[in-house]
Amino acid sequence: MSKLNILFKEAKKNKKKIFIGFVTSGDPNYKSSKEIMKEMTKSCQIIEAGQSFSTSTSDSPIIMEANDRAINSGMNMKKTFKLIKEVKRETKTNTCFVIMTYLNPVKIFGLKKFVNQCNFVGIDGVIIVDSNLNSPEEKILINGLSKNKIGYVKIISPTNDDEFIKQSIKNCHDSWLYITSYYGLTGSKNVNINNVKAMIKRVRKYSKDIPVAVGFGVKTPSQVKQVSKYADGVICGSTIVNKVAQGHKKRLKGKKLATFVSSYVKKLSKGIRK
Amino acid sequence: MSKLNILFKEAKKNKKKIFIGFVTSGDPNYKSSKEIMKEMTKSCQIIEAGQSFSTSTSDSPIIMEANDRAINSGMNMKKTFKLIKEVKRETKTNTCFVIMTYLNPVKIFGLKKFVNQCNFVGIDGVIIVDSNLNSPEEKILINGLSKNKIGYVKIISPTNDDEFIKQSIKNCHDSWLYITSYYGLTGSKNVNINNVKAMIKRVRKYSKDIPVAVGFGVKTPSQVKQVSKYADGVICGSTIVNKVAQGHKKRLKGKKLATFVSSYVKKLSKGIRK
Amino acid sequence: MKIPPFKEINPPTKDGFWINKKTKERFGGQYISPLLVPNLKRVEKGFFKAIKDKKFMTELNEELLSFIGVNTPVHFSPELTKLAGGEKKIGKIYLKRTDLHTNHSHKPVSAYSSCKLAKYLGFKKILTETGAFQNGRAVASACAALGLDLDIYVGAKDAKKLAINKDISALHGANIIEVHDSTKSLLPAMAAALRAFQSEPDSMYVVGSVAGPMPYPLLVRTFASVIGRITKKQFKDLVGKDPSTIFCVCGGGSNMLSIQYPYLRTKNTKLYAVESAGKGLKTGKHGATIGGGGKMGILLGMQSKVLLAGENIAESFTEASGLDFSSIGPEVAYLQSIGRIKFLTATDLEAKKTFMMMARKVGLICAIEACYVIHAAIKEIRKIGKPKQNHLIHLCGAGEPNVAQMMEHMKKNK
Amino acid sequence: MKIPPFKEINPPTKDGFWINKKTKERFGGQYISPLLVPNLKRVEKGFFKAIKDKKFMTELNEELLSFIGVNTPVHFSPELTKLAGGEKKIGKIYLKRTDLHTNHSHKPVSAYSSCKLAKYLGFKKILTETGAFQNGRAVASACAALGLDLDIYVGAKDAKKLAINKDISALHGANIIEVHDSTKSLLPAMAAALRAFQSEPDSMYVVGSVAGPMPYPLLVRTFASVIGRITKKQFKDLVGKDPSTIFCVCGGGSNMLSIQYPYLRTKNTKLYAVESAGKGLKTGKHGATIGGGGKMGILLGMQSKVLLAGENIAESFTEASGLDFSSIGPEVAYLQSIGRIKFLTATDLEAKKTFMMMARKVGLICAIEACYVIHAAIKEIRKIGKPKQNHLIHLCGAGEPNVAQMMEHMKKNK
Ligand SMILES: Cc1ncc(COP(=O)(O)O)c(C=O)c1O
Ligand SMILES: Cc1ncc(COP(=O)(O)O)c(C=O)c1O
Repeated sequence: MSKLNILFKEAKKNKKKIFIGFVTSGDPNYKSSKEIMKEMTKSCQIIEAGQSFSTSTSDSPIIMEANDRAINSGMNMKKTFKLIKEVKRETKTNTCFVIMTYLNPVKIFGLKKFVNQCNFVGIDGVIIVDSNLNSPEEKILINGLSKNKIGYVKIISPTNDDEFIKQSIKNCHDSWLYITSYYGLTGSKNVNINNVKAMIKRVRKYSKDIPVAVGFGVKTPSQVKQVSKYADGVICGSTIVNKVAQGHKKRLKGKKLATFVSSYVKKLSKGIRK
Repeated sequence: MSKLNILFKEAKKNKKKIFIGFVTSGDPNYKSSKEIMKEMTKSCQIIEAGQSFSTSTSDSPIIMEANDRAINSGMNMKKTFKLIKEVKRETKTNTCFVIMTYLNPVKIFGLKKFVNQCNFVGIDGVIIVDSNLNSPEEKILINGLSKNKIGYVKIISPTNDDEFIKQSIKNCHDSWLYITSYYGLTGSKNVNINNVKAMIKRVRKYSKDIPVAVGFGVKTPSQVKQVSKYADGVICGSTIVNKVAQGHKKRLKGKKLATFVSSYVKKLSKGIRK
Repeated sequence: MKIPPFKEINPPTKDGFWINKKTKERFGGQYISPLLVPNLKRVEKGFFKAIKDKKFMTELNEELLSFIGVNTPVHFSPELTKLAGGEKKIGKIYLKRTDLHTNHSHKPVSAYSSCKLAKYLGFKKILTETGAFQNGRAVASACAALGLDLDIYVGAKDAKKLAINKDISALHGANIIEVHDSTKSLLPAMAAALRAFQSEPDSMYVVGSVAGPMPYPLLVRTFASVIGRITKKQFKDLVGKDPSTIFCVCGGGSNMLSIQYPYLRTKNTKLYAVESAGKGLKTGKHGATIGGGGKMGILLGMQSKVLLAGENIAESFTEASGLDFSSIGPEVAYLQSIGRIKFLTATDLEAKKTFMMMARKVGLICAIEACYVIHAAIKEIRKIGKPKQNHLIHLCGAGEPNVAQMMEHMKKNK
Repeated sequence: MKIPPFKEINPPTKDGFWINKKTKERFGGQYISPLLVPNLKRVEKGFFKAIKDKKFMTELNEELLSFIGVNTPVHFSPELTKLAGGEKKIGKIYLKRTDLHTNHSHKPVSAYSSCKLAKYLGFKKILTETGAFQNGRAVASACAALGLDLDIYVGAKDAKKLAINKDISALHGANIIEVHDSTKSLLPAMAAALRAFQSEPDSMYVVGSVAGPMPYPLLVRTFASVIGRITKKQFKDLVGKDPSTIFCVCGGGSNMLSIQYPYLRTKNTKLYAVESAGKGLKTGKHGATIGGGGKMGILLGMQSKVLLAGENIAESFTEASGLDFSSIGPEVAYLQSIGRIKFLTATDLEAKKTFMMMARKVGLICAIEACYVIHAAIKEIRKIGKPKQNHLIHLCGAGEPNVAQMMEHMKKNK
């Protein structure tokens, strides 16, 4: 069983929900980003570290700007592995790390090398936004990752048909199914609870036990709470990245920026325990 | 017999040549132009008064500019008649007056009214640059003018064929045939004596006695002299108009401008008597 | 596609006049200095020789089809039909898409043909005039293609205006000469070109419209009529009969005769011309020779209707530089005088509104000149108000040169 | 004139890949967020339904012939033939005159067809991206004609450049949205349009080239191939056989496939693509995906050859804004990889010199994009150096948008 499997299983047993925080890796730069993630380990059970891609086709303007900051500061896949490795070593945290990215950076890094590095660094899961369910790349990744007990997350959204959902559940391995709460871009609207309920119902037709986590538009502790009533996990993304941007604009750096961001993340995460 | 007929006949008998000075009527304005013409009567046996047309199709830039000055000062056909009438009255001169213009101003003034005015003012001849040899307007003018013993001048140039020359001689009435010394615009080159000789020879094939006067490019007393060896009359135009422009640029006005111009005209006219 | 051959169906007299038998008015002729007579004779003789020369005409027609692309579409316009009141009320409106030519107007047809004639006759250089460089550009392109030198005469005031077609003329290698006489606009530029023609025996003058001394009005409309000859065939193929009406804009009259000429003897086809009423006929600031009460006059070697200012030619005012001309071609003036062509007007503002309508509702960027005719045509078609009619509007040019002026209009009218 | 029907002769796999059997490289696919999957499915299903719908296709073809004017000439170019060495040495060079379309390039064909499809499928609004507003203008014109709303995404850097086609897009009523991400140029604008597609279920995305996720590469080349289908017939009619070579410029590949697609299985016709070598391949400042050593990558929903900068997409550099793209369409990349299409390059300077040559010697103002292909074609044709060949060059656009840049070049090189 993967670490993510165990995490969700334990939570279920204890009727608890998982808080997942997304942050762009290397935003605004390597050093500050490392401090931010280190602080975030204190309130997130899972950290999604976004590895930027300049031509991303699915991010909100907030995350697009974070991508630009990270890329301009020289971030790349290799450095993201290094960063997470250092965070893990320096915090000795139990928090799971998931890399969220696009297929091009992975492909250019090398599919196999990517899997190996994940294994070596101790990455717990991978989300590749634009990986096609039927593509050969997807097969290679699923194979490689599950051999190493690393989770592979798939995203579904309200307009996807049942066929797509079924296939996504199939491609999901040792992790959770990522449900977007609405049709649109990350962070562009507020979470849609009706959608969430309906989506989970649809998922449950095909799988009784796959963990589901919900993201897109979850921006306040009370929204976190609301979502956590139905989902196994709650994902906050743009709202955290926005906080990084705010701190960056105030010229906060390193530890100070990290505290600024993580105190906000902590508030969000408390929604789950209320 | 017209006054022009008599002038050329007498000159021939006395083996003398006629000096013809062209000046734009109303250039730079009515008053100064009147003074210029008054002074010019002292050295010109014939004054060609150019009535401006804004869209003239055959004048050199020098005369185009004079046209603009005259039109902008408010000159028109009616005022030209008045101007010449006043010059004649105030100088009691023997000099002949010829109006040179384009067909549009004459047509708009009225062909018949034009003939009547010429008669009333005592105009001795008319040149209409763009009057077509075969046009009904030409017929009306020839008829009207010759009834009143007013001369009608036609222009020919080196590239016209014999048919055209024959017809031009026919349409010439009580006046002279105007030979351009070269193919081009007034004042744009220097007189071409070989052309002059050849042209006169061609004319003589069809008429033993029609007076011929030569213009285009006659700019110095010695050129006047040269041309006068072959032609019955010599026409200076652009070079005189250029003098008006020079005086005007020096801000000379009225009598002063007139003296400036006419002392130059006098020099030119002496070429004929040398 | 073969270009239907030319047939002379409205010949002038031997002396080059179209004569209104009732009023005795004579239109056309050759009112020029004797120095120009041989040049014009050379062009006239050459022209009549060329149009009888099978090899010349075959080559010319092939090049018009390929290089200029004269086989442009005639098509039904659902949008304009709807705008005019719908098919049940007014029949159908069709467009002839002359905007799709190389150089984007009707001018290239006569420009290329005239330059081809010049080459055929052994001339080495072309002289022409232009107002807004529509004709300048068309002739420049033809001269580049045919290897002829070119002097373009343009009024100094016009030359100062920013104009994409001016730059394009320069890119084609044309020599641009500014004219500082008189109003420094199109009329003195035409006069200057004619004067240059008188000085340069190895150059041929090319006129931008159906104006000037004979043989030019005849030559230009004969060459330009390729457009109408093709249109007549296209329209018959498409609709099954000739159009009920044909609407064209009229500056000098070349785009009008280019399409209307082959219909002059087509009894059931009513012909319309639209002039620019500028800021309004009553303001005196317009370019409407007929609509503004032009009189018979003689200018630029021809006798025709003219807007006069005393004994001189009046300045015309319109925001459509292609219509900024104080006279009209003699054959057009004749056809108007005998009642064959009915004249209408549209103001500058109406044309600009029509430009926006065409951009927004039809998806076309039309030459502003064409917008006068579209506006007036829709108004007149509504007035006719009969079903089963087939109306044809000549979309005589594309609107790239008008973009700056229209952006200003759009900003002002937000 | 009837448009020859479309035949699928280079189908991708069911999953939307063109696969090189030797190298196992896969081109195309649909690499997009799951949120986009239903939108693309709707377009894909609709597209296959539409191209089998006789009424839709008949109407579309009629409108392409009339509104866009796709029946443009193919003609012999004596000047280029001479320049390349003369008929005895190299055979004959022909031009396909796509510059004569409404909106003056090949883009309007697929733009209009795509918008027509959108309307057929019940979409109310179009989303598209543009670099230099060639595609923006083409889509804006189509949307105006079809009554659809339009958002055009353009990089903030590109939007600042003066561009007549930008103004024309605005005149057509398009809503222009500036994109401030990344390089603020075409790539992020495409990504932004794709993202908007993900947010607006009632809008349809229209791509400006044969790129993007499936079905776009297929859809665009199928629609665009109207140009080649007509050309194939025209060329046979004119010359009696298929061309020996066809030369096209390649930014994304739409003008290339538009004409070369119907020849993919024509054994005796060699196909060439010309990329922009910018300031020179060695300088790194270029837009040559193949010539500059592009690698397989995944971007904008497709797998294809890409110029990479680490794990990201490299910026391309060229003075031809239509070629400023760091990738090429997947089908084009596939055809290159199997050796069906040979790639060449020309530098910006060579293109500008060719622009001047075309203006001066041929009389045409060509899109700067077309000048790369003309330069490289003449060089290659000289190299081939065989008589009795019939070479075809795709003149894919008119050069009005390049006039300002060329005037500067002319002044500098006086
Ligand atoms: C597009 C267009 N239409 C019309 C005209 C007016 O000329 P004409 O009346 O000779 O057709 C011009 C002149 O430049 C023009 O460019
Ligand atoms: C005239 C012209 N040619 C070529 C291109 C390049 O596009 P593609 O390679 O898709 O034909 C463009 C793009 O804007 C263009 O405008």
